[in-house]
Amino acid sequence: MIWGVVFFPGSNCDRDCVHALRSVVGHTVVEVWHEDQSLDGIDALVLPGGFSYGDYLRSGAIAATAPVMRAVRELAARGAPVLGICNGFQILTEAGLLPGTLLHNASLRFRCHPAWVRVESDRTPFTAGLRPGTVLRMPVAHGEGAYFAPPAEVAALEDAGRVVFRYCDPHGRVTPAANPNGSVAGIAGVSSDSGNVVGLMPHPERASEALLGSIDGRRLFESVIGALVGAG
Amino acid sequence: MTRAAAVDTAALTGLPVSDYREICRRLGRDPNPVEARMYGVMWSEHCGYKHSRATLRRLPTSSPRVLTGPGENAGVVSIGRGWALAFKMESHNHPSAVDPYNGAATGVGGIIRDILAMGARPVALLNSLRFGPLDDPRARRLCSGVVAGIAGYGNAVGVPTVGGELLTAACYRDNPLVNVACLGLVRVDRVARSAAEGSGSAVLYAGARTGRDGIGGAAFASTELDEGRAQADRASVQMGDPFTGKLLIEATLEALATGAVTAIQDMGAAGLTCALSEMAARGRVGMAIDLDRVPLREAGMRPEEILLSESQERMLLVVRAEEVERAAAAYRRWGLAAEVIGQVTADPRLRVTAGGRTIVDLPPETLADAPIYDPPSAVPAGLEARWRLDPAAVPAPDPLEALLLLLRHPDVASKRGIYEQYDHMVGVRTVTPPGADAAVLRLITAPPLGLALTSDGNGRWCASDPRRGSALSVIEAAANLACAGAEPLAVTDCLNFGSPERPEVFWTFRETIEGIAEACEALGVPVIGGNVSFYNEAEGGEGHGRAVFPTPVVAMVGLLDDVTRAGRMGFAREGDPIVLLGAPGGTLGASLYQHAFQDEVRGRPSDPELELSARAIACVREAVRSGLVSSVHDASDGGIAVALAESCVAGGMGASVTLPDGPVAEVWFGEGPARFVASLPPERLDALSELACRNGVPVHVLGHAGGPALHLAQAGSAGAADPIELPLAQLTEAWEGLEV
Amino acid sequence: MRSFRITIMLKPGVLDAPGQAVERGLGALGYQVGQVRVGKVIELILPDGERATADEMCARFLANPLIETWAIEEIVQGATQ
Amino acid sequence: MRSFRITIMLKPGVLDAPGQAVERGLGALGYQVGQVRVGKVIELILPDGERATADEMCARFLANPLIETWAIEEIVQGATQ
Ligand SMILES: Nc1ncnc2c1ncn2[C@@H]1O[C@H](COP(=O)(O)OP(=O)(O)O)[C@@H](O)[C@H]1O
Ligand SMILES: [Mg+2]
Repeated sequence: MIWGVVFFPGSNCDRDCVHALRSVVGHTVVEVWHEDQSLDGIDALVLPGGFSYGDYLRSGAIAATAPVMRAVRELAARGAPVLGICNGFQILTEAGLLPGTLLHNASLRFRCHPAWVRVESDRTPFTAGLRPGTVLRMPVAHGEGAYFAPPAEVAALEDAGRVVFRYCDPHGRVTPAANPNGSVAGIAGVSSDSGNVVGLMPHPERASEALLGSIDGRRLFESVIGALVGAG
Repeated sequence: MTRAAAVDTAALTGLPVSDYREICRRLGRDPNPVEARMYGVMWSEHCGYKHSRATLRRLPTSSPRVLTGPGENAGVVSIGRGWALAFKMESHNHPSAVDPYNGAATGVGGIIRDILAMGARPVALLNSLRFGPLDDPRARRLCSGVVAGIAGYGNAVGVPTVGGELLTAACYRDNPLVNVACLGLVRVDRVARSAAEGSGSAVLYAGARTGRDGIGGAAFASTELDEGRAQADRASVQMGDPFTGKLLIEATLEALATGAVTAIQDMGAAGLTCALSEMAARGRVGMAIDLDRVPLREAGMRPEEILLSESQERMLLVVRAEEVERAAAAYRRWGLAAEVIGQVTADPRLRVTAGGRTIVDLPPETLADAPIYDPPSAVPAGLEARWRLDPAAVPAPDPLEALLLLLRHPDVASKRGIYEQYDHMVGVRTVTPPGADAAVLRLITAPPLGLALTSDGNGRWCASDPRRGSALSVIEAAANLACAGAEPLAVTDCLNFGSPERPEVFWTFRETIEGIAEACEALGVPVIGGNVSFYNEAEGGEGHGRAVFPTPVVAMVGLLDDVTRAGRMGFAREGDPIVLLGAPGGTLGASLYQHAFQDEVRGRPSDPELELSARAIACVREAVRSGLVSSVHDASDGGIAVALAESCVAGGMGASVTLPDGPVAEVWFGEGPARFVASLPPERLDALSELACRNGVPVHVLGHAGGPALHLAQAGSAGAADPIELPLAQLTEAWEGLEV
Repeated sequence: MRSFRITIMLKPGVLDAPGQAVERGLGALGYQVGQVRVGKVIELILPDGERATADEMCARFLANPLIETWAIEEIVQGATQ
Repeated sequence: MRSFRITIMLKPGVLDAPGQAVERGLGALGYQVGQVRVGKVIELILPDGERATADEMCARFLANPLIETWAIEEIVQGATQ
């Protein structure tokens, strides 16, 4: 299968995602430029982390206006797997492809450390191969990662099974101490209504090799193969 | 020129009269006002190294691996398999004192561009910080601003900050030290140079536009700045833009990959003036520059403002004329400015025109090579008296209290509150994150090789005995690398001192260089670059006069042959025997213990014992590489008791230990060179003892790891301390207590 | 007890990276705009009601006098957004 | 060609972490303040001079309608800070 990784000016996990997908998972990867108009031939797409356009104004707001985003919308509408990691998650919410938004961490500090999330839904291509309740260890590294949506919207997301990941402790317990940023209901990742667009704050590409402390992140990428084959 | 005009021009330089005479001698005339300002900045201590250059020649700078030593934008060392690293450290002390956030942020941006100028991709940052005691509001404000600035720039630019230091003392209260180092990776055949070459080649300006940043300095009287606009209305500090910094990295690496670029340098201190004159002087060529072509941010900038602006995120390139569009296209693709502003000329003169008028015409080396001074040096009065220390006179609490107090001390306590604000993982190279003795990075393109990084400096030791203190700091850096299993490749240093015009300060500088040189020679490590920061003085300084402690900081990088075997510092398995490698005794002179409880530095640090230390370091490296030990950690601030506690906390288990016989405070908390606390499976004890014996390194079995608490007792009967027991939770609470 | 709105802007000549980014983003959406500057606004209630106190807070803490200027206006009841 | 100042504030009910931090910071310096809110201000020149255009830009880009409100005022020549 062929992955696309979008390079925005100011992305800084773009090369890390390419490395994880190409050299670790062993898939074909196309580097997509933010000005590209077409995503033809791409099966699944990653919007990587970083500080696109400096994250001035609001994180992800300016990237959401980039030329490539029209093609991203089309790809998403076709049902292809689209994953926004960290800044990529912020871009997807700003582009209206995912609900809610990401506020300043409650501590008002950038925080970079290992974190644990619990898989809450297997109705996305990135979690199709994982059982709900599975605990994954993946680092977080962000200053604006507190997921927020109005209470009614959060309730609707919960009901629809669109909360995909929730911060938890290593044993899978969702506690305030395990929440690194003050995210509402401990939400670490959500999906679109159709499930194929997913955003999350933790970094699976930094958790794809034992040498870096965890291989749990790789399971998100590998899950997509099964999902695509299954969808035939 | 009339006599009165000449006097005015001299004042414009802000330099001593003797320097001004030298300028006139070299030029054969008086400089015009624009030239005078250029000399003023290039011959400042910061750019010209007038007081330090002669002394710095003492440092060893070569090894078979060194591809580029000091003199370029950064040193470059071969690491094998076709790859090299570029490494450099720099200070941003004064800007950070004025504006902690922007001062520290631009320090990070600046050192990244030095590495970029070698053609290397920046892959890691270190930060070495000194503040006043953190219970002082000013020190705390400076500290949190500096850390936020480093995070703000480093995180956004996508270069991980993988390690550093934070130490506190009253002398740094008003004059903090902010030293940042950057490491980059480059293919051996792609190392870039700064010497301009090729008459007719294009001089290409690239990156951010030029504004009026950082030019409120000495050479500019406010009345002259601009008609009508008051000084107060203008920024007096530089601001960084990490977003543009990130684009500059990508665009520059693309431009260099075209092969069209023959020379490159960043525009740092003294901006365009520095880049033009150094690139031309190094290449023994001239340049003809048209200032009207420089991309500007604001209208109406005067020529001298353009020449001296320190706007950030700019590079200067020399490109073969017929290929200049290819290099420029790389920058434009990333949305950056790229303009040809002139040509290289065979005639070795720097000629600058503005509005069609020649405003500068001089030999570039007269700007680039500031005069070299030979400052007087004098042993500080009362030195030997201060070396005397009666350990019994140190008003310390009992060992248990003392240990907890030292664990809480900002110099020892976990720096988690700092390094979790830094993205230390971006780039997917970080195998050992901050928190251990040395950070470890893997080389993605050359597995299983890895690099270990550390920065170390100890102003306390150097305030007492700069020669021993600086040698001990080098030893400590190498010891930290050994704990990771790395062999030292190179050192870059940052030398922070008071005014070199005071003979006692200059003496400490010379002694420091001697100490670094001796230690580097003993270890066989070259110094491939560095930075000198003088005039670190303010009210409240407690060193000589009002100066900060003489504070050399060394950053050291080492090579791991197999990164999967990187050492770890936490005890790893219940029941593993714990051994001490190295001499058991320590000294209290100028130790953290002495200074924490006595407030002024007294006593003398121990002899670095360079031969023995080098052997101990080699022995530990070998033990880690061959997988003999399950954990190893060097004893530094706070001595062996603190090192044991740290290995407990890092490993999440207690230990039962009996320290050797001897005076309590010295044995528990004394400091000395190259001493290590290691743990290992019992069946490997013999092999380790044999390895140590072969290297002539003492080994003592102290006890074993495991259990819920640290039990510390001491051998010997008379005068030995009572055994203590500290639950792991209490140790952790003390050590993790630092809030920044 | 009076409410104030403090507007903090970068001094002229200081690099306004956020302003440049906003201009670029608006351009990408097809809006032609000029001279975009981005600043901060802080609204607060001061029990002592003294404008001079607000000014002092700006100089000491809220603004960075090296690079920023500020303006203080009183928020008159009912006239707010 | 008219200049506008756009003030963007968080909606009530959205956690204003920067506002709280400012309140704490001022408190630490000994200032008693209440109800601190931190927002953004954007000044720009609109060639078409239409307030409606500015409003549209806010809804589409400058503000996030989910969490923010905005107010637009014209900057009258001479009346600026
Ligand atoms: N300012 C800082 N930034 C990042 N990491 C830091 C900083 N200060 C200390 N650290 C990290 O904390 C750990 C302990 O530091 P230190 O006590 O100086 O180590 P050592 O005594 O082994 O030299 C190291 O991993 C170091 O990199
Ligand atoms: Mg150490």
